[in-house]
Amino acid sequence: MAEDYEPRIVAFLCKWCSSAGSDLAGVSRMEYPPNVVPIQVMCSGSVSPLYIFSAFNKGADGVLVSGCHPGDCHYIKGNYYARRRLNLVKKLLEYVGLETQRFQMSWVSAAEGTKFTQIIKDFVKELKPLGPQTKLRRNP
Amino acid sequence: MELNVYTPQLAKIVQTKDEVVGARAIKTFRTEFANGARFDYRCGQCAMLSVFGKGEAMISISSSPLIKDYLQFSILRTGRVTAALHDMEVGDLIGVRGPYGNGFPMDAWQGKNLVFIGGGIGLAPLWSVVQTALLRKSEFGALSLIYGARTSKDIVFKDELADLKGQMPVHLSIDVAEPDWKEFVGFVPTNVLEKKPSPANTIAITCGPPIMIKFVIKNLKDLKFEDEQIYTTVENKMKCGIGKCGRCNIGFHYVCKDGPVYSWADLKKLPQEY
Amino acid sequence: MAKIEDLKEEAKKLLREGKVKYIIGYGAGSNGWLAAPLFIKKPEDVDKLVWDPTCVHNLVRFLVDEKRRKARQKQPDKRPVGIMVKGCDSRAVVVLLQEKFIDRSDVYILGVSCEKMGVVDDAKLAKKLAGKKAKRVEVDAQDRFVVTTEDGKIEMAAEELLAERCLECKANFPVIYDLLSGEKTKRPLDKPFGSLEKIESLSAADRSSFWKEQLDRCIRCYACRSACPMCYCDECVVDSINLAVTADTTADEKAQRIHWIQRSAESSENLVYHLVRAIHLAGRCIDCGECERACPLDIPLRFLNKKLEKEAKELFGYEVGFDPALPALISCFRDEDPQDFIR
Amino acid sequence: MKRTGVFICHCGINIAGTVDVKKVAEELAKHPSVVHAEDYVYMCSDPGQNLIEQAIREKKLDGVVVACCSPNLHETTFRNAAKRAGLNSFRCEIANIREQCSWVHKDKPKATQKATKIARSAVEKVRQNESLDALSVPVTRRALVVGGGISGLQAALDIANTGFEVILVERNPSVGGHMIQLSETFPTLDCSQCILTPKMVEVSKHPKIKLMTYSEVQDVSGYVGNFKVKILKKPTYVDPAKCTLCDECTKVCPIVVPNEFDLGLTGRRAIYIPFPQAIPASYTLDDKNCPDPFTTIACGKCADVCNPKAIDFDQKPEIIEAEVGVIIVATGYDLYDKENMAEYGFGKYADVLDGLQFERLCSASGPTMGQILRPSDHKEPKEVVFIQCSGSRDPENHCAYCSKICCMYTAKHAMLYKHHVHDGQAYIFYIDIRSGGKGYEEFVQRAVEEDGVVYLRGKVSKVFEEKGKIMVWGVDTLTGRSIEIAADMVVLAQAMRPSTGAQELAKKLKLALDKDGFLAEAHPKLRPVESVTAGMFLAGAAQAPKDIPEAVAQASGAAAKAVAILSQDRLFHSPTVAKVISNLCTGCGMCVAVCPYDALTLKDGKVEVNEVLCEGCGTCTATCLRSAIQVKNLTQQQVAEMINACLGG
Amino acid sequence: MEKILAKKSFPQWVKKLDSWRVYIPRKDEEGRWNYFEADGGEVSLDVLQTTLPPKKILFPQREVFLEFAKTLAGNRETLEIKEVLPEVKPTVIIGARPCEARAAWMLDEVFGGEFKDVYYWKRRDQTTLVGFACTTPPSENCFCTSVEGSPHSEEGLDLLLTDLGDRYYVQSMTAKGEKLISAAKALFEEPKPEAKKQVKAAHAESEKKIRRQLKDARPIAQKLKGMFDSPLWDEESMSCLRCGICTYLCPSCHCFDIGDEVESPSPLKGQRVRTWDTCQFPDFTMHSSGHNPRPDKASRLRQRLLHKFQYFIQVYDKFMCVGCGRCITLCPVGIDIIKVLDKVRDHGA
Repeated sequence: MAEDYEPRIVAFLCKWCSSAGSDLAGVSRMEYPPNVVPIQVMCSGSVSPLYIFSAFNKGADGVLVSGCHPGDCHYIKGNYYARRRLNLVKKLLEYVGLETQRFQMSWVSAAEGTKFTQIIKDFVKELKPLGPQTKLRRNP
Repeated sequence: MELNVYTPQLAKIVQTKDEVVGARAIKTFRTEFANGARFDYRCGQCAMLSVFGKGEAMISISSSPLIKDYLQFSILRTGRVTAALHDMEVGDLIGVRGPYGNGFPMDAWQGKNLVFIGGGIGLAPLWSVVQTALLRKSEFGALSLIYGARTSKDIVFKDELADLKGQMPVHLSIDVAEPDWKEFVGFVPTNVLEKKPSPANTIAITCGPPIMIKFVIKNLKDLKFEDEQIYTTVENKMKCGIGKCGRCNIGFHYVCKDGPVYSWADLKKLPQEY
Repeated sequence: MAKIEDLKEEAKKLLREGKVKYIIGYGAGSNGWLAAPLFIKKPEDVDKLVWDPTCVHNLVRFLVDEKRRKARQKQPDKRPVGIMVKGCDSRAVVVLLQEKFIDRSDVYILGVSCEKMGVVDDAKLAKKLAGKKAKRVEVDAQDRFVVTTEDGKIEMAAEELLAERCLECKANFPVIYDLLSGEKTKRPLDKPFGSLEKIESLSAADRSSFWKEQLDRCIRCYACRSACPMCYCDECVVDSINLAVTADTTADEKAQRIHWIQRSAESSENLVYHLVRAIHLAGRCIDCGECERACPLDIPLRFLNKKLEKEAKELFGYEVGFDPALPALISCFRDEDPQDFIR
Repeated sequence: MKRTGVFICHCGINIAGTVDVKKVAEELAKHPSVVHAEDYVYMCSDPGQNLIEQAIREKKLDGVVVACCSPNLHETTFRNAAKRAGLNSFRCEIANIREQCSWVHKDKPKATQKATKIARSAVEKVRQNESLDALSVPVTRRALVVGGGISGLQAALDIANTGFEVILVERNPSVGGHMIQLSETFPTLDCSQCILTPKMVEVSKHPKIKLMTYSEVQDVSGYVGNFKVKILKKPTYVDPAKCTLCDECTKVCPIVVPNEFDLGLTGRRAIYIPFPQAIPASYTLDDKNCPDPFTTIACGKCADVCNPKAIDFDQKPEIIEAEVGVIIVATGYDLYDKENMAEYGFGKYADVLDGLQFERLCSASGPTMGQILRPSDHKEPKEVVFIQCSGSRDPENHCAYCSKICCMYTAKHAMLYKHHVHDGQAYIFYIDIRSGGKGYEEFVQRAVEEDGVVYLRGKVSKVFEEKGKIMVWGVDTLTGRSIEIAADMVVLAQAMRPSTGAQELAKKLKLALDKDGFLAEAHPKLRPVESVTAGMFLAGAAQAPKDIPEAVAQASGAAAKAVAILSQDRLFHSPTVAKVISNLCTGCGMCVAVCPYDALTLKDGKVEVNEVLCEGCGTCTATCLRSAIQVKNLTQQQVAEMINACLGG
Repeated sequence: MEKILAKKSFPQWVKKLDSWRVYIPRKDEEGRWNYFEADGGEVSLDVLQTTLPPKKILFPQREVFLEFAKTLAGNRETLEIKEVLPEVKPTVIIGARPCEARAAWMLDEVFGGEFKDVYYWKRRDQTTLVGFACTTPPSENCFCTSVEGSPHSEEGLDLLLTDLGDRYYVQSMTAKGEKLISAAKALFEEPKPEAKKQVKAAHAESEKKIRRQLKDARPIAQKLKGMFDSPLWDEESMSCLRCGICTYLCPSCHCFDIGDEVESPSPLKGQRVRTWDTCQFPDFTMHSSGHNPRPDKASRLRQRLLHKFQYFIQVYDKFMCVGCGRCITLCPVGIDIIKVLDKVRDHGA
């Protein structure tokens, strides 16, 4: 794969934990690759499978959904529904041959700026060797 | 080069006017072709307007073909394309192709009295005929307009209607009484019975919601209008505008191509699929 | 297969007494060997009912039509509809009840048990006959299939003709019914998801090319969702236009209709369409196989739905179609739901 | 929306140092809905805000995007600016290009590109934002405080003293909590009961406080300002109005059970008063133990001897319904279960005690009247080993967290022991000493220097009984020496756990728990006394281990928060709530099942939203198969466009 | 022009047509027939009915009409519209069934006339149809002879091949057809008189092999005019699933949708495309107000049948049905157009 290939990643971050965690990474001036564009949602439980399919369809090379740790959800249990729903999405995407690295989920609390940074670094690193995502992408 | 019937001409919006605001907003647009394309049409014909990225919508032309400077469309905000049109402003570009459809047989009506009966946005297609008839006033007998809308706020061409009153009898109505309303209160078909246009040497031309048309026709029949004296327009979902895509047909007629103007004598022979 | 004489008797009685509006059952088809849906309004037509392994259709789909019809009528006839259901179809009824799409009093369920049999797979039959056309398919006393073609009769073992889903059926008898014809016998089942192994064992790249090849054929005729009793939405999220429009629908709502995918039958759009359909059927598909059967291009759609059925079972211990009181798969969770995939 | 304005903040060089703000403005200007794009050095400054207001007025903007720092910081600032210029505040959105972009990247072109995408995504969102007004609801001016320990008492008093009514619910027969069991408190060595009982009395006599002891919260519904609670009042079978506290009943009661107040070091009768200063001062007939579960016969002897006829066997549990505007949860803690500390012989050897038991031994009102004696043989222990972090700070086997107060109370215990037994020796095994707090470090020093307490840094490896002694083996990690102590008594500083039943209560109140089971606060730093549910507040050790002053401080904080709500005429609630697109809804009820706030109900086959209950989390949106339920101003249509914007260009 | 082509020379002939894009039916591994672009591999005409008719070659399911893009030149925004006409390479469809070619002959009417559809004609003008007479009916539901067609009809065809055992009898109807013969002149022989007799006999025989029949199609067309409001449509459509199989797979159905596909909203870039559409989908005729002139399955089934058996005849004096039987074979619920029309014919009798 070309050295200068930069994967495009969409990250759905829940407002209360993961987006706050990502803010903390900023406040702490941690550094991570600029491949991820965040979309703040209220809760990981609100991330519809359609968002994930659509992101891949519109050209994402990777999609991240990040929410609060179990038990930590600002909305009590939204992340539990997300965990179940997105597990199915992941299994389905893998089943139709999408590389397993392309769709990821994480728990990042408001205090875990370091973890957020590490997740993004790892994500980009794992996506690079795969090259552009073409399977769900329209007119690649 | 062969003409591609599906390729619209670019036109610039040169004037916009809010006719009705709110949930059933209506806006009037005037457009000029960006590249000076010719566009000859007849009263009652339609044009396919494009908002690129949103799609196309068939809209009747409300200006008179005798006025060559611009095309005028009055558009009800009802779906994806019309909503996008409403968001447009002077200077924005749209696509126009057409004209489509048969139009009103104005020449065949020479020497006759014309009574226009419209409801709501249905005044738009009539407006082209009204304007043309005024410009060719000597060719026709008496002209009159019966027009109504749900509320006084839903009346289109308010200023123009005020001017029109100097040139022909204009009977307005609204469905439900309002404090400052001086004219008729009730549905348009009722107003038709009330104003009793005479069928003698008269053509009645009606446009509006299907349910209104249905009762206008019934009432005109009661006033002894013959089927051949009644003209109306039919609206159906359209995509191609040229009788190919297969959806706007009533029986073997494609409304886009063979319509939208029908005499009641012709229309009643076709399946009532509109 | 069950004998349905008692069922016919009941059907006649129901119609005679006006207890049901009409009965949805199976009748002889006019095209080849397959039975066809039959709508019976008069008791004297009850004898047209048939029950054999060619009764493949999931008639529960027509309850969706019935609901739509009722919604259009000003004063709908509120009597129930009689309906013939197999084991799989009955689970579709359970899901419709679970999702409150129908009320138990909307249906009078005439259950028929497949017992040791099931239904014929048309693709398997076509392969067996290699170009010849079957006129009839019957079952003999030894539970073997007898296929009549122009050139005579051919006998086949049941497994050779039975649909894969029948061989993987969890309960080949109705789980909900008002009248049951036949015995609640279960076929022994070693590998409930055995047919998936073929695809699961492929590498990711091979799975991708497998599905691309399959789904590239899709012409978006939507027979799959049309045949599916669970695809009862008035407006499918992948449609770019509004279908469920009422006088109250605003221009904005129509203008804001989301274009999740394009109408064009392209590789990516076809894949996304089928992914959306699969995920929306997760925990709802009862494996009646109608989508796959209806598909004119023979896309093995069942493998998509079955996969998620398997995951629901293995990850969450969820089995669909047995209990109308159960919450939907995605509207419940367990504290111990797996999260090994989460960082 | 067509007329969006985009304002890009340099934040000095915080943003402009890594993001080419001019370029972002330039790119955004190309967006079909953007009619105005500019950058400025500090958007949040007055001149910056003026720029925004001016542009809204002059260019008739119908949407504003400010690309700047995190929305957590200046969203309100800019929304107010928009509002001042006549724009609905929900038509203003923040694009976070500082914390989530300029501060985390170095490559300027790439950061600029990313900032452009983030801003574009915000434009797509704001383009479809509805103008919304905050929802408003009336307030029931009454508070519910759950838990009658020091935190609950303090919160109840603070609220009642501002003039609002309070219902204080305590599940035990008396208020007082664990604090009333303590002998002295660190670092001042005040007598715990002496400082607490005045508060208990004040609560019981306060005209604005309705005290409900021996009661439990059964059910809570409603929302901030308008909760409906059901409280179960358990029967005490004794009428406190008639009871003269003559104590005749306990003398005749044949049933003896372990005394909870003394943590089982003594027994009590089935009819009892928990401790002499109990509030309310009345007896309770414990119906778990009377009638005797084995004989199932109530002997009735107590009633026979009761002269004032205060005993009424016909009392029934009562459900009392109440309406309150706010709820403070102060359910406190319990100590880590004995069963879990078998490795230290806890529960196996009578002379291995936990901290609270030791408090009772030290207490003047305790079973030994303040004499420290071994429970096994009532002899004075000469060597006592205190073990800190018993069950705490051990993520593999027990609790991962630090129980915070043990360092201090262990020092206190050792000190008290030395004060009682002058010739005794106290050893403390510790991992490290955490003595942050006013006078705390000095207190520990005093224990070492004045009282000769021996601190041993290391973990205890084994505790076993040998010849009437409790053998404690351990290693002093400072010297590397193995240590063997033949102790007479071992006191474990057991980890603090959320009190039993707190989890159940949290479920009823729809409160979130953290991973250890303590109640979760809304924000660990900025909203430490608020729960995740609006109108519910946390106080005391229910939220995390803490000592008395901290618990009292948090209780007062929670009370202040509660009063802030109670003193409103009407409450405002975010209007970004769910809405149903009715013609798409099939009434399957999947969203109803997932709603964490019971804000959705099915009516005539369609879902309806109770906007005041809805918190706008959107879990319903992702659950609905038909996209028939959407959260206002974060609809799926908006997210779809945002996804597009994030991937384009 | 009439010629003889030895069967063994057939592959060579196909190879010689290298200046054309050649489509020919082929069977895939699963036994499904379809038209594929010839890739130099084995070719034969031993073909049963393909699932999709060759309509997709003349009238693809998706066709780009134009491309639009907004560009910003300085501060001036301009909208560029670029017409996209199909790439024009001469094309041959070999092995088209005579009925499928008849369908093209019907589509010619639809896409011709006052408003000529340049996209269709760009392809059509460049396409040569080589038919293969159905000496064995490709489907058990064939009924071409009932709708004024036959297993050897010539309408729409440029060449017709008839199987005479080891040879094909080749009839050329047009100059386009002759051009294909000239491309490999050496492979073709002049037919002997008995061959002419043989082919006549084969054609006559082939008509007898058609198994299904719709009697009195023209009178049915007349009768349909009075049956618009008949309850029959409701009864017959009860089992309809409202899928698009019958129409998408029909060689003569041609309804379409035009829509914009946006690639990038900002700056705007996208395409206007035509896609197949069908009268069987509920949204096909639905107004944006929600009003639908054909609100139910009954009215949609009626539209399909009336379009084919009444309206088209009224306008073009042709059936819009070629009798290939695909809609019967592939309907998942066994709706049988012949049975339905039988009922129309017998209605009130």
